[in-house]
Amino acid sequence: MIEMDAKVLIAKRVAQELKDGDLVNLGIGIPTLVADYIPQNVKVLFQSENGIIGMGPIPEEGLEHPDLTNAGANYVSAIPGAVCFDSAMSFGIIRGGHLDVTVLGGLQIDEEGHLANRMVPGKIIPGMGGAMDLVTGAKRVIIAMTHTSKGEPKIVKNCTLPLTSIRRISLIVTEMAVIEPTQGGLVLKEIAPGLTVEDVLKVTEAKLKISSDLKIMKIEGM
Amino acid sequence: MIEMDAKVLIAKRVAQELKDGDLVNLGIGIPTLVADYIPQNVKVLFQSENGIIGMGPIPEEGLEHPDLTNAGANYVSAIPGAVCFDSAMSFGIIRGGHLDVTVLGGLQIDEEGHLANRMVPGKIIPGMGGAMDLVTGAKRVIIAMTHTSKGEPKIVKNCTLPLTSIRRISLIVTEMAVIEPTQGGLVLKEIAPGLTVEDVLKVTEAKLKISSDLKIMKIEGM
Amino acid sequence: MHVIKVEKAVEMIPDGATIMIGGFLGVGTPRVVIDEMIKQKKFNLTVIGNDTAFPNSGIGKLIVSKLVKKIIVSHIGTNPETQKQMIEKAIDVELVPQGTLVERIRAGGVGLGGVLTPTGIGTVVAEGKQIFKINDAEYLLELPIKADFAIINAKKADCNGNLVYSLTARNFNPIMAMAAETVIAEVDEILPIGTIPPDDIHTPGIFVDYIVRVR
Amino acid sequence: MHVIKVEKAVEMIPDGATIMIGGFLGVGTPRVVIDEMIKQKKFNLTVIGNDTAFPNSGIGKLIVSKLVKKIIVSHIGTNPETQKQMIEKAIDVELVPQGTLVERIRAGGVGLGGVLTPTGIGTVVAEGKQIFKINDAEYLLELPIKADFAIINAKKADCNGNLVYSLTARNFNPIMAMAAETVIAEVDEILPIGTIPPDDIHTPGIFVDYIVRVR
Repeated sequence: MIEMDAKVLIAKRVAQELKDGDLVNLGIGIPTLVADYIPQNVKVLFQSENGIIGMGPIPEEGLEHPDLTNAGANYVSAIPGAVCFDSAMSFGIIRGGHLDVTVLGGLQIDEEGHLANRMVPGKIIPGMGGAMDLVTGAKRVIIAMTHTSKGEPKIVKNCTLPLTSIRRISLIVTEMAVIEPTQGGLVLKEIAPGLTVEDVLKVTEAKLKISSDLKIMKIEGM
Repeated sequence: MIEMDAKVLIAKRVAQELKDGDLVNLGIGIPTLVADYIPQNVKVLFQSENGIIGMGPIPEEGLEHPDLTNAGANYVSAIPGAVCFDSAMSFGIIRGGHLDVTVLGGLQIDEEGHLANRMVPGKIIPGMGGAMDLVTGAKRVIIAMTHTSKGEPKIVKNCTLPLTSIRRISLIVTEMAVIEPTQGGLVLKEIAPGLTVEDVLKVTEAKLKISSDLKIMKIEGM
Repeated sequence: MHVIKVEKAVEMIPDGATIMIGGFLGVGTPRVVIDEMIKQKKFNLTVIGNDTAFPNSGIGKLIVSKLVKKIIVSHIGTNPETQKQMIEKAIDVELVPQGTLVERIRAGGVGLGGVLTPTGIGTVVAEGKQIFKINDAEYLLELPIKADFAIINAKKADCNGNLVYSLTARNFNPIMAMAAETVIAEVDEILPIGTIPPDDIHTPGIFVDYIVRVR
Repeated sequence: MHVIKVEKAVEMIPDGATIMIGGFLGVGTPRVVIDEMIKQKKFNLTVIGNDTAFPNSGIGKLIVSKLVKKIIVSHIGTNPETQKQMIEKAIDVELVPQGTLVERIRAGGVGLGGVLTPTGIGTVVAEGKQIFKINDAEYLLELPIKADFAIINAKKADCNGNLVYSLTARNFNPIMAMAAETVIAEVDEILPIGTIPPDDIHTPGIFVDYIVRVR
């Protein structure tokens, strides 16, 4: 088996979840990488909450526009047919259920599929930005994150960090597993090539149900 | 004294209330006539609730545009610098207090300065359209109407017709009088040339206080 | 977004559907789709719009054709036929102040549970509604409106479905585009992608499901 | 609308003013006005904006200059200086979800008494707020925000003060333009009246009190 950077593996697997025609919002960090691995036969539109649909890749040097950035204030390009709008429209799209998929990072997810993606209380709380609206409003919420942080499980019984929303997220993709939160709990649907179910359970605090149809993640290049 | 059409007299007197730079919405009927009598040194902008600021007069024949109408679906023109917008913005302007003056017709006004400008209950109620928002939100609400209807007073103790708003309107202009509703009641501020206070009181059901500074309406051409 | 013939577009609409229709006294109302709805006799419609225009224009034509069982509008004053059917109890009329109507539709589209408005306090509009006192001012709670279909009119589209409206024909159209399950836009022309600058587009194409070109 | 030198514009702002400032991480923030505010040392400001950008850009510069006593923003994650002042209790930070923040500002501008949003239900954001159950869904009542000044950035204006924004620099600017007593717009150019078509204008000039041209 070829070794692959955990972040790339996660991004590649998340990219498989996107459907032709989807409107997609990618969060900062691992989610941003997803754009590089969209299957060739799938055309999606990227929305950024600072006010654009049709966001394109980082522009060539010299072609940056000071008024054309993503939600991280990095220069982006606009594909033909792109549209810009104000923040009320942008969050109208998000909260109103018009965004097909949001891919976000996560710090913790509990057994009920609730996400916490803000900083540790008592330390700095940098604020929720647009994450609460994204998790509340998007049709599908996919969390792309490493399975553990410094060896500590991030998929836990109860979040110790403040929740981003009480909406149950749709899917968790880590470098070890694909897990679907359901009304009955977290269901382990796929494990990464070369891993056993035991390997996953060992670093997961939350109870996982093993899908009767458990699969090995299919990742190109592995 | 030269005789003057009651509607023209009302329109001319209302026009004197408009200040340079005002954003003004004119209702259907007598209010529409006001546009013809704006003093030369006063520049106002006309808003129409169907989505325009900078509405101009009826266009010359052949210059009508099917997509450029007023709130009565009549063809209008647009002055240079006009701007068009959707109905949410249009009523945001109105309800949000950004409209300096609305001039509306009226069916009844009570002693507290409440307006009723909708149809008789039990008969047809054609609906409030934008009137409730205009009366609630405009900085100044001026009612331009004939003093009586078929000899019956329209300025009454209590409205028998449904109220448009519980907001006290700013000024009443009729062909007989200018009346200002105040917290202390309706104050007769001006009477038309040739009339006595008695003439006005006779056809006014509501109690009127006579202003200590009562004036004769100054109307060009009279 | 799919470009579609008007016949096919209207075939998707079932009898009894709830439909938002753009326009202000017929200006900015999708005329060709309306005529096809009459041709195909779509019955028992609930229509949400600013008004019922005139008997021979806009939503008024649907009323005259007796296809509408309920309307939610700000006034019916320009259409005697609507008034007649209301008196005969052939049509159910819900009157909503215009500014409230557009905010309720917007709330439906942008995922708000309602808005508080001062408009209607102390009037018949307040009957049966929750009243809130905030900083000494009173407000009515007005609830969102959504629909199965929005039938809107725009001047032009690009091949992504991005829309541009014309002058006062814009009115309710962009707001309704956000608030319905399926959005059908009637447009004069469809331009190549990239020919409408991103800053000039009024309605992002992601809201538009079908486009009917009528020129 | 008056065209005004940046020095005069900033002189109008008193210490302790409540100010909305457009922009998203500094993009679309009026830079020249911000620099002048620092030069004139406007103290004890309450600033409403999406974020505090970076220490060397946008609202961040006001923070670094210790001119701000309170901020209402959706996050401060990109500015360590804001975080430092928050820990030292030198600045009061109210964090609001971004979509809620923009709706609260819009509500202030368009005369709504508040909006109901699902965002924040079941989280710290809900603390101390009224919760409404409508059709089995829960919503928070969020109240309007207004300000003494809105300082916004646009690409171009015409001589009526009509504004056009550029790409993602639009963000909060058009919404804030509606919600403040006095609106100061920093623009690159001022064009003759009539050269911007009515359908291409984003903010009607009636909202704009002063324009500072910076090019």
